[in-house]
Amino acid sequence: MDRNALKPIIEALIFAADHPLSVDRLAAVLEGEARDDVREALRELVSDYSSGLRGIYIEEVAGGYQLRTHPGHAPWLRRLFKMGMQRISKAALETLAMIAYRQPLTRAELEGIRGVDSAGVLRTLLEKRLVRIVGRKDEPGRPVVYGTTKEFLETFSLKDLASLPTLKEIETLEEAPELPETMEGYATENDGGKTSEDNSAGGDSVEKEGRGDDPSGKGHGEPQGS
Amino acid sequence: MDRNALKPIIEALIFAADHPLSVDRLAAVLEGEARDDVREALRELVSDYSSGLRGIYIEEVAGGYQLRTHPGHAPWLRRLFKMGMQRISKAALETLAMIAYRQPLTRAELEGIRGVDSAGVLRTLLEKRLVRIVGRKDEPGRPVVYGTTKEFLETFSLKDLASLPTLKEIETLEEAPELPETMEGYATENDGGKTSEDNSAGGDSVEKEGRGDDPSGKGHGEPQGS
Amino acid sequence: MAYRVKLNMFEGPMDLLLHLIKKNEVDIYDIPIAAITDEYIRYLDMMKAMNLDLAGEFIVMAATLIHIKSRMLLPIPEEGVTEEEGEDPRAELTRKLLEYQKYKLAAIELNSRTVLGRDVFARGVPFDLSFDMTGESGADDPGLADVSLFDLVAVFRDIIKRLPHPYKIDLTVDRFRIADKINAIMEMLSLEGSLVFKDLFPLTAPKGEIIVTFLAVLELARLLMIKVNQTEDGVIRIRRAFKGESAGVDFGEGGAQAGNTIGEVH
Repeated sequence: MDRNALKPIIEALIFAADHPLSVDRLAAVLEGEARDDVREALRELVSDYSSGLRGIYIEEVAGGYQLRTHPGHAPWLRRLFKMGMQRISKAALETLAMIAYRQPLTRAELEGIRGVDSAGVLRTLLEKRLVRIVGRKDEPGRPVVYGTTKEFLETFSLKDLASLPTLKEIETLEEAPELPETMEGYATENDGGKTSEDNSAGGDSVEKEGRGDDPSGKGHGEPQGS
Repeated sequence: MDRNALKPIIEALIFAADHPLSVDRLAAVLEGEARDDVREALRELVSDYSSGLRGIYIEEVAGGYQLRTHPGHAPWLRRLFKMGMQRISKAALETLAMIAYRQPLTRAELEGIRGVDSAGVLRTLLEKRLVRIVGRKDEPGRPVVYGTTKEFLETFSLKDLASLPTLKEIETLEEAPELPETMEGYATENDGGKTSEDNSAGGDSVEKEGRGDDPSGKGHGEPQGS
Repeated sequence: MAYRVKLNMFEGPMDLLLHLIKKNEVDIYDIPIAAITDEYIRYLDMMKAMNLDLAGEFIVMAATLIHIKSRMLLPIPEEGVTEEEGEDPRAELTRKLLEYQKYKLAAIELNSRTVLGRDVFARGVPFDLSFDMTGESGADDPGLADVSLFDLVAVFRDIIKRLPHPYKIDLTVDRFRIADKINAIMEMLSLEGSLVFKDLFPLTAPKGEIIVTFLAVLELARLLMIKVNQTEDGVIRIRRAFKGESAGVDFGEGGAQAGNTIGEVH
């Protein structure tokens, strides 16, 4: 099959799959096709989607490729799904961050760092499948240890765990405001000038490179508050 | 908003919705846009998709518009869903969990707990070699007793049976799934091949759906359990 | 006392310490332990006085701080100091704070990523990402979006200080019930859309009422009935939480139901 015939099939497969499709998986489905051809057709497909004004693009994430809507269109999609602005709780984010960077780790280790009981937040993360039990620790009591899942990578648009910025890199971003300190000037109504939306901490994360050049998302105007 | 800006938004909406979107619905989401503009942008979008070699197209169906894979690609999609997906039903997961924790146990004991006939589910588990007959019980009728297999451990990335979280540990997390989270590779829906045509079935179970897109069974970038 | 607000829904002792360190602009490597300990304990007292149900971890941290403080007062022996004995008593705490802070930053970084189901969407109905919209009593996160509990406590302290009467919390007032306050706030919100947190506390109000109002806000945040946000100008506002078409708990139906949800009515 030539590459031009391969492309639409790959498009259909990526479209239909519920989760990111890996090159391995594609090659397995497209048995008989050279892996390089699959890879090249995929590359072309990704580039087709990135050119022009499109509502969707292909993201490389969680070890595979997935079609997604452009970030700039999120307000319209929220309207479609009748959802509010989704916020992930601080507790959940903190816990996720610890598990992502320190995995595998036990609940006791986690609570040692956070300083608070974390059963509830762990339960929710397990339910949402962002975290899973990956085994047991070889120590008295053989406590279970937690790790992140593929859904975690998918949810946070990470190619793999190695794509997480290192903690060191993060520390250099430390000037990033941590909301609490703005309180100081509260009485005097200081400028502040900070909204929850622009936690600039991650402004220049690796991630953004790929699609940062797509301004099409922005500037379509946002729907009025739902 | 001009029509060119409207088109990608409509594309994103139709893509993300799990049911055909009617012009009415689109116009409602795109509040403020003239209905005619919406209709015209949609028409252009449909025609964009129909030109050239594409893997997906927009079909007017059930009073709305929906992205679908081309009928000609159906064989590939069937392969995608058949391969590796190893979909397993919720009933099967439940049964597996019971056998894993209570083994060896008879079918009567199993049904006593589940409260439903489990012959079919047991047969499937036996076929998939996740469960096996480990002996007979010393009681009238000498019924056979079931236990889990090595494949079971492999499939769920368990070092050994002792690595299953204890029921107590699970209780402390209250509603943590009663199965090790390593049940990852499995979908809880036991439909067969799912194509774009019938995707609505799983519409609201996005997060529960087959994390099984990875037939290799190796999580990409995921840490191995300890 | 007729009500308690559970605090473990909110932040923990590490958050409070970091909050104090930032607020006072002190060097985390050289924490003025006496001052920070005092302030930490003042916050604790404040929260206790307001009947916030302090988790044990807060007390443990207080004990740790006091312990460090006392060790700092010991004279350093001149000779025969081993490495370990000579270590700054604050070292362990600093290490823990730094580590915790690292993950807090990592959490902010995670949150700034393109999140599936929030910023981008794949096919199909997105699963509910926001942990604070489950609306159940077991919800993990109160509706304090970008404001920490300690921010609120700090603002509240300022308000109390501004009161014409000497600072003294009088909790004997039973005339003000949280349930009533909750209803009143929700009513105002349905009329106004959003409210400035500070405006809920008129200087003329009796202290008992002010405290009850504060607790009502926390309770509403915990029940996810409201969201607390800080706007660009640093003003903390509260607004109704988005709850789809079907709001969970209906406080409009009078205090009885509200009383139950608050729980632990003694």
